[in-house]
Amino acid sequence: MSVKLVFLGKLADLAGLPEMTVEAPLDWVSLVEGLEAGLAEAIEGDKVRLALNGTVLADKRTLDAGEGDEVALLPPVSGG
Amino acid sequence: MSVKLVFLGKLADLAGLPEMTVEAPLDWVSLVEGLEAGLAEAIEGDKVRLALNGTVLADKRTLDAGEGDEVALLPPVSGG
Amino acid sequence: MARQVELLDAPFNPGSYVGPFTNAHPGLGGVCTFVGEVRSDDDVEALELSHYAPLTLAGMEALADEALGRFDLMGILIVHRVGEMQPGEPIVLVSACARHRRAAIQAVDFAMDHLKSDAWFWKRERRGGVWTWIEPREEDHADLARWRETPEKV
Amino acid sequence: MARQVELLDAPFNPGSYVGPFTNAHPGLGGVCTFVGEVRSDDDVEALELSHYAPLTLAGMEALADEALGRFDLMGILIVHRVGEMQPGEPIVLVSACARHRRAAIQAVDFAMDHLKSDAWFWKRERRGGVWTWIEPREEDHADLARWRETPEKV
Repeated sequence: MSVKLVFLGKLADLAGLPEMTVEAPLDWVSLVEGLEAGLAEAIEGDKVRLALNGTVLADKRTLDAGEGDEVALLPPVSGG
Repeated sequence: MSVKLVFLGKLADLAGLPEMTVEAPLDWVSLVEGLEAGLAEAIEGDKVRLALNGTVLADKRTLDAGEGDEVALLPPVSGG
Repeated sequence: MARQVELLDAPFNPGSYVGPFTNAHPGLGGVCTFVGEVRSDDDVEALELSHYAPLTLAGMEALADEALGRFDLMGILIVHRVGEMQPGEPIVLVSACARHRRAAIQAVDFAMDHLKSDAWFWKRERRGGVWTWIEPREEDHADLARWRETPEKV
Repeated sequence: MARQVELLDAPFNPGSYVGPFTNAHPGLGGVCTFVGEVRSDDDVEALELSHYAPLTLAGMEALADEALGRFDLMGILIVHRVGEMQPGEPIVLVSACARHRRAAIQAVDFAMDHLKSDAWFWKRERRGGVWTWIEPREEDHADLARWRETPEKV
């Protein structure tokens, strides 16, 4: 239980909570498989991006998170 | 002595004073002839315009001022 | 749709205009404000703006009306100093409020371009005790020309 | 060349930022300021902006740096609210000061376009007790695209 997931915007609504922790190590496949169906489908959409420790991944499928890492799930921004 | 001339911007410097009065009636020719040479030459320049009682004349050569009128001599504006 | 246009012959505080102007337009989306000050260029000691009362204020009011007609605004405020000013003193304040930001920003840009080269002001500056009359810069004419090409309503 | 960027989770008074920012840049020619407020549209009761700390503030700082590099500025100030806001409360303040007016006005236009559709904020509004997530408007994307075409230094 040691990778922290942070859900932003409408993904926090879908998840029902803003944060959760999952087991390390965590790659894209294990992330999607670990989430319930509606949420998994949402994050597979083209417009959802991932950030690992504050850096946005160019390709979210390359996710490789370990012990103590923070993964943010970012839906399209709506601006200020 | 009853048409008021108002000199703006650098024309006031050339005239040496901001305002003067001249005899009515006053048309373009009598205006130019009544001013000293340097000033007359300056107001003949394309960029100098005339206003009669607060309305800018489309063609300054149509000036036709009478008793109590105010004629402003307007060099190019420099903006705010 | 409010229009407020003033010509002042004494120093003014921009904040004391912008606050009430903003508060007078509840429901606005945004307010854009430009304040121009006398630049402390090199050795400029003072700037003097002269005006011709029958034309200058009427011209500013016509400019405000043109901005109101051209952009989707809730209100516009134009305040301009005349007389002798020191470096650092505000010369001009334009503020526009609108439901959407770009109308407000564009209206300020539009009004400033016109005030800088197409308004009834004559300007001179004093350096080393000598007054010199100022003409608009080439850029000022180019900035103004932009608005003749694009009569879009934002 | 000063850069001031803040993310606030409580109401703020734009004037209390703009005054000191202006005073910190003696010799400026002009300062342009945009303040965006929560619009009182129809039946909107509240607006909530969420952010992600590791990205949002860093992104605003990068935007300020980009504006400083792109326009000939003396300084730029960007202040943004997060959290729940009521109609009429300020959400965003961008202020730019420069020797010449158009750099200041353009920098504000540039920064606002990027904040409105290319910054790490998620926005929802409450109507009749129900929260709805908001997406950028089509115009916001079009406004942003303008800056990709013209990398001119003003």
